[in-house]
This record gives sequence, C-alpha cells and structure tokens, in this order.
Amino acid sequence: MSFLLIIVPLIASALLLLARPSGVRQIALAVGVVNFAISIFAAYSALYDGTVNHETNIAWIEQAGIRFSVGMDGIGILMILLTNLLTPLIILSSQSQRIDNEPRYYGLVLMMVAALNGVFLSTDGMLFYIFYELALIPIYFICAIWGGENRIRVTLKFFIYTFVGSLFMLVSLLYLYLKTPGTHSFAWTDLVNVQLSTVEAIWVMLGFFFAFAVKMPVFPFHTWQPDTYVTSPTGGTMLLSGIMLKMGVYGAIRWMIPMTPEAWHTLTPYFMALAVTGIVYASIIAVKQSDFKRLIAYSSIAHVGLIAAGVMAWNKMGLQGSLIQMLNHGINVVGLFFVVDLIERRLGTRTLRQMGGIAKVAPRFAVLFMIIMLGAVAVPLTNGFPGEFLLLNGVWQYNNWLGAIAGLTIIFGAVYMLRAYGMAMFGETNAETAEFTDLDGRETAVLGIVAALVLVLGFFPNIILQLTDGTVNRILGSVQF
Amino acid sequence: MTLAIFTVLAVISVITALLVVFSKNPVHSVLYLIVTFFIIAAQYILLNAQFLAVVHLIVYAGAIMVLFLFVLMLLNLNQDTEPQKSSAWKLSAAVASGLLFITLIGALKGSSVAIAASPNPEVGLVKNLGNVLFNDFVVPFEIAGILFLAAMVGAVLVGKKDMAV
Amino acid sequence: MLEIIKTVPIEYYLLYSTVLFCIGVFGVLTRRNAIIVLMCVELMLNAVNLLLAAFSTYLGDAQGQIMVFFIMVVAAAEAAVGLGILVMIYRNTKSTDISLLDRLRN
Amino acid sequence: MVGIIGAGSLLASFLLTVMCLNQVGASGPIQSTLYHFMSIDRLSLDFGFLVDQLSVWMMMIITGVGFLIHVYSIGYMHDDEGFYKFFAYLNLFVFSMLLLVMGDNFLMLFFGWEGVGLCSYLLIGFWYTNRDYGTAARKAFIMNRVGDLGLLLGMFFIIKTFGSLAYKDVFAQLAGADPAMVTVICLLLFVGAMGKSAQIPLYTWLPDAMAGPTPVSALIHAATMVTAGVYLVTRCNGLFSMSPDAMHVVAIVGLVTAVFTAIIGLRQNDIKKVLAYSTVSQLGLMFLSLGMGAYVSAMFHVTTHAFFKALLFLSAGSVIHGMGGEQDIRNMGGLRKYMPVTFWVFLIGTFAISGFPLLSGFFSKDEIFANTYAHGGAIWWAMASVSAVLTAVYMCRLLYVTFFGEFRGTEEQRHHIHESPSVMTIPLMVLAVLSVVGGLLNTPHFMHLPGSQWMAHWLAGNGVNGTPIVPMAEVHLSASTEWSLMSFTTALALLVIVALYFVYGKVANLPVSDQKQTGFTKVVANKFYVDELYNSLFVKPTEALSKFLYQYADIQGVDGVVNGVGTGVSKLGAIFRRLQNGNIEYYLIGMVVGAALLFLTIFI
Amino acid sequence: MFAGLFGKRDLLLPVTLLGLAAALGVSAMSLSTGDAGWGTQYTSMFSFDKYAQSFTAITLTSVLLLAGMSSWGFRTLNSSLGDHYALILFSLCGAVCMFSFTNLVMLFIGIEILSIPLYVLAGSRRDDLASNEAALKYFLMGAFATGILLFGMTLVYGSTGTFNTAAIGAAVERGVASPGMLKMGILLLVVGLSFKVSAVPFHFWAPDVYQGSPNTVTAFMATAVKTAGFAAFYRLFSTSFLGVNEFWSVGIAAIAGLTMTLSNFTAIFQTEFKRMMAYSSISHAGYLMMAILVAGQPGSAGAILLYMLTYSIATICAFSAYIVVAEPNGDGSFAAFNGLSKKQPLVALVMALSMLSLAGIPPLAGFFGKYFLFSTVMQQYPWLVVIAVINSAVSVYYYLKVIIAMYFTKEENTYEVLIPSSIRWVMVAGVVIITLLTVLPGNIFGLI
Repeated sequence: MSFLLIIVPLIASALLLLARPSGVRQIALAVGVVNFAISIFAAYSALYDGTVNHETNIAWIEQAGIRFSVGMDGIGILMILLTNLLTPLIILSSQSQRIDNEPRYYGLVLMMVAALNGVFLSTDGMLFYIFYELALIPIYFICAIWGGENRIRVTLKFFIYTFVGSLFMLVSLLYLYLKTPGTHSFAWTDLVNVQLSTVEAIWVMLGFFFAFAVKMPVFPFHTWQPDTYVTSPTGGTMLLSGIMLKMGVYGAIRWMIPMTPEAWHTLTPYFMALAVTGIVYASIIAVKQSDFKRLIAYSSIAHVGLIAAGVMAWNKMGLQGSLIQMLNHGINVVGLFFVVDLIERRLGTRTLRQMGGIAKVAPRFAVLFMIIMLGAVAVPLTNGFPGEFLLLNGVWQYNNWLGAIAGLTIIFGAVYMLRAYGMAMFGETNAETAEFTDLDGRETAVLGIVAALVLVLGFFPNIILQLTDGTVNRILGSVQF
Repeated sequence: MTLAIFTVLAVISVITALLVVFSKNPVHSVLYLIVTFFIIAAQYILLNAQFLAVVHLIVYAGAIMVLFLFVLMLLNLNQDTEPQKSSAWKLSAAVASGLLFITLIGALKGSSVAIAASPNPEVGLVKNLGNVLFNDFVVPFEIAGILFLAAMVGAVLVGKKDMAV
Repeated sequence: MLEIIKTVPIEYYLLYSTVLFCIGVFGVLTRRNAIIVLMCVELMLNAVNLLLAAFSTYLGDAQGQIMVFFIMVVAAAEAAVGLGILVMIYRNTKSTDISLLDRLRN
Repeated sequence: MVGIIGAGSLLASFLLTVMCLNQVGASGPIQSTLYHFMSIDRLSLDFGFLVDQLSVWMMMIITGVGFLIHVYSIGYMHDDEGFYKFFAYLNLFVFSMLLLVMGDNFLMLFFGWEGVGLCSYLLIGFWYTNRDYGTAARKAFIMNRVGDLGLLLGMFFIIKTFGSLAYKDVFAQLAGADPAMVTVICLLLFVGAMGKSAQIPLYTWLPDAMAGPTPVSALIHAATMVTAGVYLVTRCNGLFSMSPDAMHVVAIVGLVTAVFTAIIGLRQNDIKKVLAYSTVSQLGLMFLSLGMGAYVSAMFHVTTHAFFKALLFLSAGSVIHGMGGEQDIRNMGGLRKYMPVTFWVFLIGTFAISGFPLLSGFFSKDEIFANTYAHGGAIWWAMASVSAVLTAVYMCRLLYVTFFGEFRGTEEQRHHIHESPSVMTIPLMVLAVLSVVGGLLNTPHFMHLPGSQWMAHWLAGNGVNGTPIVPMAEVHLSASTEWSLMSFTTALALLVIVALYFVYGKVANLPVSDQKQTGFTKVVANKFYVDELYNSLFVKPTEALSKFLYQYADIQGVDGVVNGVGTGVSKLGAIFRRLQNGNIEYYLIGMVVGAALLFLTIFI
Repeated sequence: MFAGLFGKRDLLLPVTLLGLAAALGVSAMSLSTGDAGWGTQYTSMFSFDKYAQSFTAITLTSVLLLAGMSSWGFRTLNSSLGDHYALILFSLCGAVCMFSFTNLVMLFIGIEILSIPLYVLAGSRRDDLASNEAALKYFLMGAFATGILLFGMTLVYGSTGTFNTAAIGAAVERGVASPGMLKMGILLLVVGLSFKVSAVPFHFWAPDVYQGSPNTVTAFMATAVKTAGFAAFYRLFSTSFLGVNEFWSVGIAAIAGLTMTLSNFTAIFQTEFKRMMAYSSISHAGYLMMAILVAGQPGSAGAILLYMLTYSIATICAFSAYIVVAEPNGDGSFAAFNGLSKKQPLVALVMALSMLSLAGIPPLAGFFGKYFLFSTVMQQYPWLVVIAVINSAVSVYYYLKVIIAMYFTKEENTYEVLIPSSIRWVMVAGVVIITLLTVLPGNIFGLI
C-alpha cells in the first residue's frame, strides 16, 4: 500500500508530462483523491503501537546497501495523511484559475506528491535522501516556470540553498552508513544502532541539521523562504509551506535525533536558541509587513521555529505537539495562501494597504477567512491550539525561560494576523475592493473544507494524537542519551 | 678515460642544448640540436648501444630534424624574425624550470640502480634487441603500426587542401 | 662488465639527462616560435631516451632500449602531425608565434 | 426572528441554570466529562464540566444578565445591518463564557478564556468599517493575549507541580505542594486575570473597547467577561491562600487600579468611557477584596456590579440610542425630561454604585471595606474609601451633567430624542430592581437581617475533600467598628451625591472643552498619558524593530551573508577565471610550476 | 576486435556503427561469460580482463552514441568524412590499449594512439582559426606532457628494472634501492596522466581545446578520452604503486581538491555552453581523482566505471542537444537555449535531464555515480568528500543556467531548432540509458 502511494502519482505524472492527455485537471484531481483514499485506508488498517505497517521491502542497489523499503508507522501515517489530504485541496485550488501548460503543471505537482510520499514512507536512509531531493526538482520547476517577478533569481537561490543543505545530510548519512557493522546498510534500524563518539555525532548531527534547518527553515537559514513564497505560484507556495517544509521537521524527528542522540546534549541548546530566536525574530518582522504573502511567509517561519523547538526539546509533549502542529499548520497555511491568492486574483495586489472593507462585500469569504485566521492564531478549539499548547509545554519543559520566550508567539501571532485581517477585511471599501466578488463554488469548497478541518481538528485533536502516540513512545524509548 | 669522454661529451651537449634554446635564428637552433643529437648518439655508443645509436642518428638527425628544417624553410622562418619575450618573462620561466630542476635533482640525488651482477654486454646489439622486440614486445610493435597509420591519416587530413570547398 | 659502468656512476647520467630535460623545459617556456618549442620537446624526449639507454645498459636489460625505439617512433609521428598542424596554422595566420594564440580564452 | 432565537436560547439556558442551581443546592456539584480532548501519557485533558456552587453562581449572572441584555439588544440593534451577526457573536460569547465557568479543569477555563477574548474582539470590532474600532478590538485581543500567556505558563507550572489540570486533582494535592512553586503559579494566573479583568498595567484596552455596541459593553465589558479574572482567583482560592506574597500582589494591584482609574474617570466626557473607567475601578476593588482573602465579598461585588453596571451601560445605551449616537455628555443635559424611564433607572444605578444605603452596591462595597480594614488596616481602608468617594464623584457628575440642566445638543438632536422602546426599557427596569435588592443576597451578619451571609454559605458549599469551594472570610471586627466604618463611607457617599448636585446639577458647570484644560486636569483628562506611554514603550519600538529587522537584519544581515557567500564564490571564480587567459605560455609555465610544487611533496 | 576496427577505417557511418555494435556485443558477451578474451599469450603486454572489458564496453557505448550523433555533426564534411571516423576509431583503439595494458610501453603507446588522432581532430575544421588554435595548443601541451610522462616512466624503470606493471608493483612492495627515483617517477607519471585527464594545474588546455574543437570531437574528448585517461590512471596506480600510496596520495588529494574547486568556480562565469561543459568536465575529473586516491579499495574501480558511464552518457546527450541548437544558429551561448522548452520539448527534456544528472541531483543516474564515488572515498578522506560536496553544490548553479534558459526565461529568440532523426535516436537512447542507470545503477557498479 505504501508502494501504491508513491507509484500512482508517479505514473500519473509521467503520463501527464509525456503523453499530455486531455482532461488533465480531472486526472490530477482523481489521482489526488485516490491517493487520499488509499492513505485513509492505510491509516484505517494500521496498528498504532509503534510498529511499521504496510511494509514493502525489495532489494534495489545491493552493492550500496540501498533497499527500496517503505512502510508507515504512526508518524508516517500522519505525514501521509497530511500530504494526501492537502494534495486534492491544492489541485482543486489551482483549478480555479487558468494556468499555462496544464499537463506540465499537474504532472509536476503529482511528481512532487510522489516524492513527498516517498520521503515520509522511506525506512531506508538513502531512499529517504533520494526522495528528499527528488521533491526539489518538480517544485523548483513549478516555482520557476509559473512564478512571479524575480522568479529565476529567487528560485535559483532556493534550489541551491536547499540543495547545499541536503548535500550535508548526504555526507552525514554516508558517514553513518560506513559505520554500520558488517555488510553496510542504510536501513533505519541499522543506522539508528550505530554508536558514535560525541565528536563524530556532533558533526553528523550538524550535517543533518543544516539540511533540515534550511528546509524548514529555521533562523538564520530562512532567507530563501519569504522570497520564494512570494514569487511562487500559489500551488507551489502551498506545496512548499504546507508539505515540503514538514520534510525538514519530519527528518529531524525520524532521522536526525535518533541517529545522533550522542550529540543531543551538546548541540540542542544552540538549536533551541536558534529556533526560539527565529520565532521572535520572524514574528516581529511579520508585524510590519505590507505584503500579505510575505507576512504569511514570515509567520510560517515563526510557526516552524516553534515546531522545531518542540522537536529539539525531545520530550513527549514537544514531539506530539510538533506532529499535530505539522498537520494543522499545513492545513492552515494552505488555507491562508489560498486566501491571499483569491485576493490577489481579484484585486491584483498583495499589498495590505490597498485592501480594506472586503468583509462588507464578501461576507462568506470573510467568515471562512476568519476561521482559518483564528486557526493560525491558535485560538482554542481551532486546530492551531492543541499543537501550540503542547509545543510550548514541550519547550517549557526543556527550559522554562525559553518556553516563556517562545510563548511570545501567541502574542505576536495575534498581532500580525489580526493586523492583516483587519487591514484586508475591515475598514471602508475602496474603488478596487468594492468590486470584490464573493467566492464561487469551487473556492468555497476549498476554503470550506479547510475551515471545517480547522474546527473539527480543533475540537478533536485526540484523533491525531492517538495516531502518533505509540510511535512517539517507541522513538523516545529507543533513543538513549 | 671513459669518464673523461663522458664528461666532455656531456658538457658539450649541454652547451649546444643551451644554444638551441638561446639562438635567435631558428635555423641555428636546428643545427645546434642536430649537434646535440650527434653527441647523444656518441653517448649511446659509449653505453654499448650501437644499434640504438644508429637508429637514433637515422631517425632524429636524418628524418625528424630534416623535417624541421624543411618546414622552417618552407615557412620562410629562417631569419631572426622571432619576437623575443620580455626578460621578466624569461626570468620567471627560468625560475619555473629551475624549480623543476632543483626538485628533480633533489629527489634523484644519490640514486643508484641495481646493477646486474653479470651484465650482458650484448644487450644493446641488434640480435638481442630483435629477440626482445619480436617476442615480448610484438604487440606494441604491431600497435605502433596503428600509431603510424593514425599519424599518417592525421597529417594528410590537416595538410591537404579542402577539395570540396 | 662494461667499462662505463665501472667508471661513470649512474648518478651522472641522471644529472646529465635531468639537465638536458630542464633545458628542454626552459626552451619550451621561453621560445615563441612553435617549431622551436617542438624542438625543445624533442630535446626533452632525447634526454629521456639517453637515460633509458643508460638504465638499460646498467641493468643489463633490453627493455629500456626497446622503449627508446618506441619513443622514437612516437616522436616521429608526433613531429609529423605537429608540423602538419603548424603548416595548417601558418597557412591561416602567416605566423608560428604561439604568443599570438589567444582567441580561445575566458 | 434572529433576536427571538438569540434571546430565547439565553432564556432557555437561564432556566436550565436555575434547574442546575436547584440540583446543586440539593445534591452538590455536578460533574460530567464529554470526551477526552487530548491525552499525553498520564496527563489527560478532558472536555469536562463541573457545575458547583461557584460556577452555577456565575452561570446565573451570565445567563440572567445575558438574557436581559439580549432582549435589550433586539431593540438597540434592530436597524443595524449586522443584526444577525451581532446575535451570533453574542451567543458565541455566552457559550465561551459558560465554558469558562463550567469547565472542570484549567484547560477548559482557558478555552473559555480565549473564547471570550475572541468574541470581545469580534464585538468591539463589530462596526468594522471604522478602522479605529478595528484597532481597538485588536488592542483588546492582544492585551488579553499577554495575560493569556501568563495563564498558559501558569498552567504549565500546574502540570509540572500537580501532574494534572483538573481542579479536583490540583486542589486535592495542595497540601503537599511547594510554596514557592505555588507563588509562581498564582502570580502567573494573576497575570492572566490582569489581562482579562483589565488591571494595571493591562487595563488600557477596556476603555477603548467601548467602541463596540453598548449591549456588548454591558455584557462583556462590565457584567461578565471582565469578571472572569475574579472568578479565576476565586476558583483558585486554595492556591492563593497558600501564597501570602501573591495575595499581597493581588491586593496592591487591585487597590492601585481602583484609585488610579477612578481618578481618570473624573475627567472623562464620553458617557461610556466614564462607565468603562468605573468598571476598571470596581474590578480593582474586587481584586483588593481577593487580595484580602475575602473571596466571597469579591464574588458578591461581581454580582451586584453585574446588576448595576449592566444597568448603567444599558441606560447609557438608551441615552445614546435616544440621542442618535451622541456619546459626549457635554452635548447632553436635561435628558430627564425626554427620557424619564432611562433617567430613573440610571439614577438607581448611580446610587447603587455610589453606595447609597441599602442599595446593592452599598452592601457589597461595605463588605469589601470591612475586610480591607480587618486584614489590611486603616491605611488600606482609607485608600479604598478614597476610591469609593471618587466613584461617587464621577458617577454623580455623569448623572447630573447628562440628565439635569438644559439640553445642550443641536436642534436636530433635540428633535430626535425619544424614550427607548419597551423592549429596551423593560430589561432596564428588571436590572434596576436587581440593583436595588441585589444586596440582600449577602447582608452582613452584624445587621442580623434574615438570610444574612446567604451567599457566603451557598458558595462555601462542599468542595474537594470537604473543604469549602470558596471559604468565608473571617472578619474579626466588633459590630460597632463595622457600623462605624459603614456609616462613615455611607456618609461620604451621601455627601458627594448632594454636593455634586450643586456643582453639576443646578449650575451649568460644564466640563470645559479639551483644549482649555490645563495642568493636572489635562493630565487626568488624557488618562495620564498611559496609552501614549505604552505606545512609545511597546508599540513603536516593536514596529521600528520590525522594520529594522526586516530591512537590515534580514535583508542585509542574514540574507546578506547568504548572498555574500554567493558573491564570494563569484569573486573567487572571477579570480580563477583570469588564469585561463588564452595564452599557451602561461599555461605551460603554470604546468611547470604546478609540477614543481607537486614534486615538493617528496620532501615532506 | 582490433582487426574489426582496422577494416572500417575508411568506410562510412553504417559500417562504423555496425562495427562498433559488433565490438560492443563481443565485449559484452565476454563480460558476461567471464572469458578473459584474446591475447592471453601476451599477458606481459596487455590483459583483457574484466576491468578492461567493462571499460571497453562503456566506452564503446559512448562512441556508438557519438557516432550516431556525428552523422549530423560531421554533415558539412564531404571529402574527409572517412578520415574522421578512422581517426576516432584509432583513438578508440588507443583507449582500449589504455584499458588493458599490463606494461608501461603499452600504456605509452596507447596514450599516443589516443592523442595523436585527437590533435588532428581538434584541428579538423581547417579554416577555422579557433579549431587551428585548439589543435596547436593541444598538441604542444600534449607533447610537453608526453615528455614528462616518459621521464616518469624512465625513472620508474630505472628504480624497478622493469616496465611490467605487476612486476613494478611487486618491486614497489618489496622496496627499491633508490626510493627518491621511484617517487619522482611516480609524481612525473601523475603529472603526465593528470594532463590527459585535465586535472588542475595541468588542465589549461582543456577549456580552450574543448571550445575550439568541432562539437562532436569535443564530446568525444570529454567522454571516451577522459574515460580512457582515468581507466589507465587507475589501472596503473592500483597495480603498480599501491605499495607507496601514502606518499602519492597527498599530491593526488591536493590535485583532486584543487581541480574541483577551481573548475567549478570558474565555470560559474562562463557564458558559452561548450566552455561551461569543459569546466564541468574538469570538475568531474576532480571528483574522479578521488577514486585514484582509494585505488585498490573494493568498489573504487566500480565507482569510476559507473561514474564515467553516467557522466559520458549525460555529456553526450547534452552535446547532442547543444548541436541541434547551436550549430544551425551559430550561437553557442546560454541565450541560444531561451524558450527551448516550448519549441522542442524533447530537446529541452534531454538537456535538462543531462544537466541534472551531471549536477548529481537524485535520483538521476549522475547522483549514483557520485554516490558510489563519494561513499568509497568517505572512509579515508571525509574532508575531501566535504569539499567535493560543496563543489557539487556550486556546480548546480551553472548547470541550472541552461535549464533556466530553456524553461524559465521569457525572452524568446528567433532560432529555429529542428531535430534530425539520427540525433533524435541518440537522444532517446541516451534518455533510456540514463533511466536505466537511474533505476539499476548497481548492475554497472557490480561489473568489476
């Protein structure tokens, strides 16, 4: 079943890219929905005691100890659900506008989905790395082909930056690989058993950290991100922020810390400091952003900083929080970027100052936007809250003061999100916004689903927490400091 | 005595080699080079490699150098037309090659070879060489044929005028 | 036992051919006429040949001298091709000055 | 229709609450768990409810007063285009507020806590086309969030100390808790309370919150939400009682707030602003009471305050409604003639808050003063009395300037003035009655009235392990002392009421316009420039920092380094590029030098 | 096999293709049967062992593709078409010698057979000054390097008394009388061979010669010739000089590090595609030099083999795409590729795949080449791998330039791009091979 999740979109992608059939939109959407159905079924039929479900493990490159081994434990299922839940939404949201060369666009999107599923399903280190990189190619093309101004320069920086990051991960992986006893192997279970000295572990961990920190991104490796988000087409931004940055967090949970627990004590204080600095730093920057998309980009840095801090804290609260928050941040940020896209499509601007009064002319939009925005602000009983609560608690357990500083995010989060909402929706309408039309059916569907998820997951977070509980216990138990 | 002959020949050949490099007139250079080759041939004889000496004379002095001379004449380069490089350049070239020389000498100083216990004085003679060449080294010998063929085809290719165009 | 082996240490040959080799190198570096440069290369090859012959004699092993033959073969072939190229260039540029060749550069 | 549904649902909840009240009275607290909200290992956070004497008391206020305000709103908001939205928000608020008081653990309380903050935000910004209102709404939400952060951290400490967030677990383990930790928890919880209940230094949002429709001000910013802080402290009385330091802080903050904001109230000319500062001041009194350990008195004052402050706000709303939106009292005057019902209920409200004998405020304030005297001593009592006097002053000033004298508005306004419809006046009258008789809920024991200290006995109830839910304060004062204290404050209040009549009621001694104010008056009128201070202390620096970080730290600093690496690579490349200059002689010499350098490795 | 090559020297393309295919078939067959091949009686000169067979096979594959490409690449040549094929085949013959030699004499002859036709081919556009200049530069520097190489061989001979590689190896293991001579000999050989594989600082010829030579020839130089150079380099050092590898590894490591750094950094600045490819080729030489460092380690030969194959195929694909874009329009800059994805999606796709593969971006074949290489080197030289990794990152920049031009640049040019069918076949075959290598890289790696 794991295999299906990768191969179905991959084949569909090849079909779209090479054969360019008609009915591209329908095919893409259908593949997205099918994948979601598969992942639901996989989640339904899985065990949540921390074991790996739906395994496929076939020999691939024996000489290098690389096996094509995929499977999902609780964390994997969560990530798979996230990916395949957002995919149809992203595809659907892209369909409310005309795009040049649709076969190529949807083909790349599906290729991206295949790679992302691969990343989250791999239980082999090199396979993980390969998918991790494979994901970069389609998103680069998506952003660079359909992006806005400066797209070439910005996406090039994005590509090289993240590529450099992951190369260091490759070195770390290789180093670990060569330390595995006997016939070397990249299997997670083998890599995790490698004993390193503290110094070795520090270097290996730094390699991983650089890769994941750039991808997430964690301050100060974040500077590619606002520009890329701003310039990318909305579908690309959604993929990037909704799913792709989770690859970094996921990598840290699944690979970085379990591989190098020896270095955790030494390095985590610094990582924590970076993550928490990033939270405050990005939040403060977001406060005065005038470009709506850039504002969300910075808010994303702040949120991810908190998620990263929760992971680094490496306790039950932090991990569970980061996992649930990955899902919920994905949902929220997709919603928010869609909102920005809707506004930009109608008004032709992302500048907050040029908006205003939209609530008056588009009440349906205003309500859905409000719900999503509240989710982002982590108001209780929206989906943002449980994650933030657990994360802050996790960080706070690690260090009370850091927890308090990280807690500033709930204040700043309110400051910039409410400011954005207020500037966009409140006030009197101007000449442009007076013409603002309310949502059509497809747009309502996308935003409605997102808003519904915001509320449902806000009321019932335990559904998600249960998915990962067993696995988190197992990971926490298996990593000895 | 042998040492003396060797030394004298060596010194002369070094001087002529230097003259090759320093003569302004290309033709002079060629002539000095031919002299150098003759001295090297003499050294071969000293080393009891008579066949080699003969072949050397034929190939180098007889063939290659004549070819050079011929090209020089053909291209009408037999005057002091060659522009000289600046002395700074020459200095740096001297430093570079001097550096090379010093490192080489430094590494090779005090080297010796495992001198055969009973060296075969016949080693440089035709019969012996022929044996080795056509037994052990027959494959390279054959392949050298390809080399010549390639060189021939190549020389023709670069040398001929394009007829079609 | 040959006279020469007894009287002239192999080190002398090493020194001798190294000197010739380096003179060749120096010539390659300083001369601008491509033909002279080629000649200097030939000088280098001859230094090598001499050393090979010396080794061959001292070791009592014919392989060295065989190698010299092959080097001569190659030198001849190279000279033929090289001069061919030179002539071709001369036809186009009326010069054999290597300093003037800088059409191909960054 | 919308109004009927909105108000009807509140009526239904009120009736249900009454049933709960009976049940609780008969068989003790009701507890039920809806579902597991989250569980992390042993820490189980439930969506559970606890209806005990304290929460049912709050529920009575919320649903009762809430119902009246809903009814009132039907009239007040009837021609607003966001009528349906208004009721949606208002009901959402009641939901959140009930969640706050009914939750059986701190997380539920936090849900309600943030929920009411959100509704407050929505309702303050109800007229969203006005950007200033939006700003005020945001300010309220953000200042609340500052408090919420404290509350959240307090919860973290609770989890760490007690391993649970459920009240029953926490309060059951109080005995073994580390006092220092308890102090930290209490202070952090109090930070939350300061935000929600608008205590110094987090009070400035409340006056601005008057941007919302007046029923909102009455319900949220007077009767219910802002008292959530009092509820919180009362709920956690076990914790606070363990920490004298924390109690001390609470008392000081309460007292300072009470006096400070009362002073500001003296010079406000917006009818709602006066009431807002009055609310802050009264809340300060409640916290003073909490700090003195008189939890019941605080709750009592919450109750009576809910009655008379709701009454005042609603009648102010009635005035505004009648005046067609005018809020500046300098443009009113003589409204007594035009709006008799409103005038009378306003009068009752004013007298109640001023401590006119036997009205509700009289009893509840008196209890606070008595407790203050008993636990804090004369100086504390004197300070509290000052605030009481100030309260009487600004309230009477408001009353007289608004309803007495001659009308000073425009002709158009004079034409517009009308008494409000009965859907508005009836709730006013009900509240007026409550304001009059509300004090009887908890008459002081030394008066030996029937039902003396009824409320205190009710609230004491039976909590965990037989400890009272809200312990009664022990006041060891002789009856004569109490009588004299009471007489003194009452006399002062009466004096003020009469004196002020001559200052503002008879003579047209109008507040001067803003420009003409000088000296201390001006400072007071400008609210001691606290807003400006905060602005320049927090808002401006943050905004400046934001711009600075974006422009310099991010684009030039961090990104500059990243780009610098790129540029460095390019620069290096530019240098390397020159090596390839096309000249074969350079190449050859490069090779030779390279070879020579390589040969040097022999000698290492 | 040599006979096969002889016979076809002056025939035209089909015969060349046929001959190459036959040769490939034979070598593949002998690979699969494990047959030691011909010339067993000449083992003192050459040995057609598994190593030689597999390298021959991959080189033949490259040349087969190149020959397909050349039918269009050489289309302007009328009279001397046969000569060109002959020279390429001669050169190939030299390469085979370099794969299989067991004697320094064979190595020397092989190198010369490889090089002399190349000198000529580089200058085969006789009227083009750039081509002339390329030929002369290549020739002069090549001859100079030959001298150095020979001096090295002589010194090795002098210190060990033999030209046979295995015997040299044995002597080196035993220890020689004058280690100084041996060491100097080895280093001189390093210099000579580094020149052939264009490693810094002996790389200077490469960019100029690559740029000046006809496209097909450049592709040949960048692929088959480089393969031969490395195969010989590796073969010599793994058989003969392992005994003193601590000594020469310092120099090689320095060369490797310098090569990749300098070339990648310089490549950033190139605006001409071909010149960029030249620096790219130098940089790959830098990575491959690392394999020499670990000569003799299990897997190192396989790593070179796989790397060379992936690199060659990608380079040939890139050149085939370049030819159809640049030659008819006379513009070899990146700008010539603007908007290609709209005009000729196939060409753009092939080019993009090649570039990404060359950049080593997973999961394309080039990644596995790099992967096996780096993982072999990692154990002993982790710091060098880090340098290599950083350089790979830098290289992404210039490889992407082409992709950016093809896919992302909005400015159009008016160039018409047509794909001749032969080139189309080359492209399809190249893509198929890249895909196969992507899916099953281990099979190539495991050949040796």
